[in-house]
Amino acid sequence: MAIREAEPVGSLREVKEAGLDREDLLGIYRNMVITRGIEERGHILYKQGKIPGSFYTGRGNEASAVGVATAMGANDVGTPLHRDMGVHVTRGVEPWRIFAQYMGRSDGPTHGRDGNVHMADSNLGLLAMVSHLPAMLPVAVGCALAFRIREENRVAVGWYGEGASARGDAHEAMNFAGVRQLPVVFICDNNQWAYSTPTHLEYACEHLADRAQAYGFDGVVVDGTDVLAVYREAKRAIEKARTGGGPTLIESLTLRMEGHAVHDDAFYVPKEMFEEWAKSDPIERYRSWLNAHADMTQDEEDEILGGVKRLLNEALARAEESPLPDAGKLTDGVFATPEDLDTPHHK
Amino acid sequence: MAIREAEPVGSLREVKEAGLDREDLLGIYRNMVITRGIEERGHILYKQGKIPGSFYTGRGNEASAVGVATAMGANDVGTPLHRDMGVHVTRGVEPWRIFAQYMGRSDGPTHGRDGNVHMADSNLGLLAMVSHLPAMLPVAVGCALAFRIREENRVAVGWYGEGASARGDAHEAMNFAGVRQLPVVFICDNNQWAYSTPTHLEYACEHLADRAQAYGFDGVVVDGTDVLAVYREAKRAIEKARTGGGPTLIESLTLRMEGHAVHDDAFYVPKEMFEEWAKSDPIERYRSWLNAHADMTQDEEDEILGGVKRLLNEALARAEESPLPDAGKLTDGVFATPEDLDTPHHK
Amino acid sequence: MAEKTYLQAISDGLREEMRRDKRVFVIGEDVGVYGGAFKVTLGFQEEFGAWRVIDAPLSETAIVGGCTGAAIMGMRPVAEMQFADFISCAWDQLVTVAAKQRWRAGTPVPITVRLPSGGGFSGGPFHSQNPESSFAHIPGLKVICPATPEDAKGLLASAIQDPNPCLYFEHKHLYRRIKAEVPDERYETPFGKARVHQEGDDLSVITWGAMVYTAEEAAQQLDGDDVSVEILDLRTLIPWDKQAVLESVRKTSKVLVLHEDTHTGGFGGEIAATIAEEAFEDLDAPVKRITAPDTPVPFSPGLEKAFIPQVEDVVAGLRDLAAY
Amino acid sequence: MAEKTYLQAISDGLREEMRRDKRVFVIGEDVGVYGGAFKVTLGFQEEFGAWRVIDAPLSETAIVGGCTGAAIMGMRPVAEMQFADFISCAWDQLVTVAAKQRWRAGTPVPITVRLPSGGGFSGGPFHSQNPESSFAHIPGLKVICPATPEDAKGLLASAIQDPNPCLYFEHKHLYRRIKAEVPDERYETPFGKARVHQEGDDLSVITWGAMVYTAEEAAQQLDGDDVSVEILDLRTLIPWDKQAVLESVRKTSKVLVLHEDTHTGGFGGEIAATIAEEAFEDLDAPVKRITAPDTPVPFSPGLEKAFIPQVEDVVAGLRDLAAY
Ligand SMILES: Cc1ncc(C[n+]2csc(CCOP(=O)(O)OP(=O)(O)O)c2C)c(N)n1
Ligand SMILES: Cc1ncc(C[n+]2csc(CCOP(=O)(O)OP(=O)(O)O)c2C)c(N)n1
Ligand SMILES: [Mg+2]
Ligand SMILES: [Mg+2]
Repeated sequence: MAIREAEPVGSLREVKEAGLDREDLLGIYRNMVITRGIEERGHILYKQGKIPGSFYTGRGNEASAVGVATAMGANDVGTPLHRDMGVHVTRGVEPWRIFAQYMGRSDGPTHGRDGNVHMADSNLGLLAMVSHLPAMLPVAVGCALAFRIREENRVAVGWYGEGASARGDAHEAMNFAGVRQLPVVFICDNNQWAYSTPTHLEYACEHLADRAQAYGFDGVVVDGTDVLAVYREAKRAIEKARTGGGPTLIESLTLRMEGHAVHDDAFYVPKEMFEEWAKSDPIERYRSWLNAHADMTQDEEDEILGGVKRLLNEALARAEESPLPDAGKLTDGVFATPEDLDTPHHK
Repeated sequence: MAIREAEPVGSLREVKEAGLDREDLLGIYRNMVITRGIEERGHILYKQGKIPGSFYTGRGNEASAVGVATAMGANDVGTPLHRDMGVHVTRGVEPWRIFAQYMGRSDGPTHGRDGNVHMADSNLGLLAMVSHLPAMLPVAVGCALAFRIREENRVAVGWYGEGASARGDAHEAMNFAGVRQLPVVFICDNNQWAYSTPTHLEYACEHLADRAQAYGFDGVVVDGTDVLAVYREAKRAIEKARTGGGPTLIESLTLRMEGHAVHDDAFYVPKEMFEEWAKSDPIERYRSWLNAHADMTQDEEDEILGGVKRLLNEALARAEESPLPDAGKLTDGVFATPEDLDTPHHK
Repeated sequence: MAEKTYLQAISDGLREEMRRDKRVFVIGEDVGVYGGAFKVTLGFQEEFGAWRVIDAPLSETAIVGGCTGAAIMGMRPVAEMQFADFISCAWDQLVTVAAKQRWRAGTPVPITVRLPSGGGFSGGPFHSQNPESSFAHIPGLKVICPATPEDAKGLLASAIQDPNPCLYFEHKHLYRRIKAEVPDERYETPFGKARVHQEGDDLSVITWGAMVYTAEEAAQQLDGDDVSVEILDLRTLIPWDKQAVLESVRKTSKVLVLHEDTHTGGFGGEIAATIAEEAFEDLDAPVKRITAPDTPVPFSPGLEKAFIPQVEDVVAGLRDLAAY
Repeated sequence: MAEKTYLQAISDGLREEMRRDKRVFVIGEDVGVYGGAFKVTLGFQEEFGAWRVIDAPLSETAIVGGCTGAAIMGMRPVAEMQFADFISCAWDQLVTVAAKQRWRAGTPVPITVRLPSGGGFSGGPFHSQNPESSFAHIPGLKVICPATPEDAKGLLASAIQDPNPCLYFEHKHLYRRIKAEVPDERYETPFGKARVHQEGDDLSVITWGAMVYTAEEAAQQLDGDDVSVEILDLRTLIPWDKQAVLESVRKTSKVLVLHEDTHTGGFGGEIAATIAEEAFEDLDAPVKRITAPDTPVPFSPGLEKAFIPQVEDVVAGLRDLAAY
């Protein structure tokens, strides 16, 4: 039971060993660009008054989210949070549906009933987050429990922030997962702030990954701006869980590069901290790596960026055409009917 | 931040260093004998049908409870649980009031409103437990917070069982206490069973004291049948907390020597386990120590045992005279009035 | 048909569901080797194994949250709270996650939480509560309160097969005290259909759980008074059978709502308010409520008796109503 | 007297209590440097220091449980929930420990929990709830729901000095929208005394919080109808001013109970049931309830509008009543 600090990823060879070919590598880049693009466009929509309520982004967390999601198998499931847009993108949620979600339209995954990243497509193996942090961790553990009972080779991935690590749900989930050695991987997105609260007011150990010891499984700290290192660690942990090796806690270190939400200018974050972390912007960092190690050409890059631009333009247009939800149906579906169980899981 | 396994106490000198003179040592013995006596008599009362509801004892935990309580200062406070009768006894709750509590009479600390060890005399610095485990830990931390805010040299002691360690309240309490380095000591009464559930189904680390690391403070494992070792460790931890050194987690190892409650014959506990632990019965063990190291004479011992017998006989008689509560007053005091604040704390 | 206690009916019903549906598993504190605090799952672990009868750590949030996840993955979890009182430790998982997930995200959460509830044996403030009203206020949760062995079995089967989070309150005071015929075959008792425990013409008592028997005894004591009392056992609070209640009120024009939970904000208020709104013109007397007073549940037997509505309280209430 | 927003009145009132009573401290997530999610405690940490304005970890249970312990040790803690919705994570501490401690063990727990609640700004299911009814059912908790800046200040002072656990629901939709004169000096607004927001003779509206203004607008729209509407603002739900409600009903004989929380099991049921029981003979029409429907709070503006009772809903309800 050792807490490990993961090495950065150096070479293409290393990455190949971890199971990624060149096409995968470019796909990861594309997913990161889409992720940031969705949130940047969302921000504009918000300023245009087209997004009701509040608005959150995960800038700085693209590598972490996409890296983990890339490591997940098709039948694995996960409970991503408000900084993990990259998970939805990587699992294949179409961007226009996300814009529709932002704007409260009927084609968003929650059909205008919930907003922001409070959504998921359960057909893609994702469970919609609730605001209450980290209430989805026990739920992720429950998914793993189902896999264990049925002896399926599937893994559940549960996300939480370093701030949310203070809540009892994190403890109960990890303790139970450890006792039963369930196939679950915990991803702690440690972006160093919980709203305005710095880490030393949230926890008093050095690394949150240290806590894995308290629950009888492995912990590892990874640089969350290094998408390939995140991928490698997530892959290891997921395959370990899949083969009966029990849970892993991965602490992914980043900085939240914007305010908590759109209304927050993050005045409390030291400027130098932003400057320092801006140097390891996950997308820039990965782009350089692709140039240096995977010979990504300018043409390839342009094609990706251009393609993403088109995708998002079309997505926006399509989302704006999505109708507002019908208020007459407000009270439908408070309770499920047997037909609702017609999902891949309930067969 | 090291997890320590505490040495047993060997000599009188060692104990003197820890602040106990010979009179104290005999007093500890007396308190342990009273504690067991109360619970044994309670059991008889129960069989006689004089105690309504259920009935719990802390047999095997007398050293742990009395040891910690002896280490507490007069102004310190604590939240003992259902195995910690020795804490009430040591802090000076009169046995007749405990019998009255058992029997639901109006002179019990809760005046018949609650039963069992769900009671406390707040004038003696104790807070009445609730059933929900370990909900009193955040409360104990809150007491410590008050002491810290007012810069008082007081310490709060919070008890919990190894089973209850699995609940979120334990985590939130310890995390907050660690972050703020509050003057609180956590006592984990690890009696190896949570009702019928063995430790390996409750947690997956070696010692629960290991978890102190996760919260940024010290942990220590002590043999809970060695009253002097418990005392010494509690004293160290309490004085450390008092002088600004922050929390400590003490895991006190014992075996629950009876069923969970009176209705439970503990069939699930291996017989050998009981036999093994019976050899280190806390009272027997301490009596031998007193004989060997403190020259306790037969006369002294007889006096103590005889005195306790008389005390408990009188207590029983007095408790049985205590009237049943007046049902007409059932609804009084759901809400406090300003006069209720006329306590040492609210001056 | 065989005569069974309420407890045995629950136990047999649960075993039957586990035998016929592999998705059903049981999780809770001490449900395995020990068979649960009330022995409902005695012998289950031997029959179904340690992964379908799971001894959980003392972690109500992990239990309920875990059931939610497993249910979304297609299982039919049945969680046991050791006492209903401890469900307060999983409140957030129920109201925040389980209750809202279908409506928000389209994901049904078919879990059943078994809740040994109610007083009458000096369990004190933390082993005697009837927290059904708290949950009945949360959209998305179903609330089930069987009073008879037959219903206990049939409603449990319905709860387990229902695609929603179901809170199944089993009244501890009925466990061994109430014995009745229970059909041998499997059946599901539908939610939202009240049961006429006793027909009558002059007064209606609307109640559930252990209070059904208190009402029955009270009605018997009124035999000499020449008033006939109808007793409606709601069986489920969410959904509750408004139609049956309104019909009974239309017939009798006088109604007593009776529950063991405390008064203010108790579910009796919802029922009384609904009657007052929708059967206003049928009423010949104010809708009366008899409930526990607004205190925690007391330990000492005399106090507990003063807390839980007693037969004589109901007799007095019915006489008041009859005389109105 | 100065004109202040509801938010400013809360902030000023809290600062004043902290200045005059050293036992008062504030604890919550981001209440320090950031001044709280809604800036109620902006500048407080500079004035009172980091040990009286405590940035807590994301731990509602530790916050509320911690306040309980500190209160028993003689402090007067004021906890801030970032949104009222998150109090579900401290449910057990409130109902199990804080609510019952005085009655069981004689230990008062003088804590105040500030709860920014209510919808109207597309906060969605988890940032818009009105959970006051859930707590109003638990004996031992006081429930406070100010509607005006003046009451916001005075009721906060009372809550902080009250020897009981007080849940202080501050409605977010009133924060900056409602502005009114607030006395400069310190004062305590008593609990359990309703405020006549507007006198009237024909219909009574019983309500609280943001719905007071919805009722007011609705009453204005009835001006041409020649019916005069009395609006009673309960101000506190526990204790609630039954006397004032019954008096108003006696005067008007027709009553509408209005709240923003969901219908079934909402506190409106308690009020309506009480009226139906205790003012039965004074009623000329059924007691009507207008509430949110039984769903979570929706995000999309059109849905939210359909969820929160609107002026036109109240107008229609009042017209129905008037015509009865
Ligand atoms: C139980 C709970 N309490 C309070 C909040 C309000 N809140 C939303 S995000 C947040 C900070 C979360 O910090 P962290 O877990 O580090 O995640 P991050 O936002 O930094 O990704 C808070 C306090 C919440 N969502 N849930
Ligand atoms: C939150 C909660 N859930 C369930 C229970 C029921 N219960 C009472 S004692 C107990 C076992 C406690 O084990 P442990 O913490 O080890 O304490 P011990 O009784 O062994 O001293 C359980 C499950 C409870 N009291 N509180
Ligand atoms: Mg963070
Ligand atoms: Mg134990």
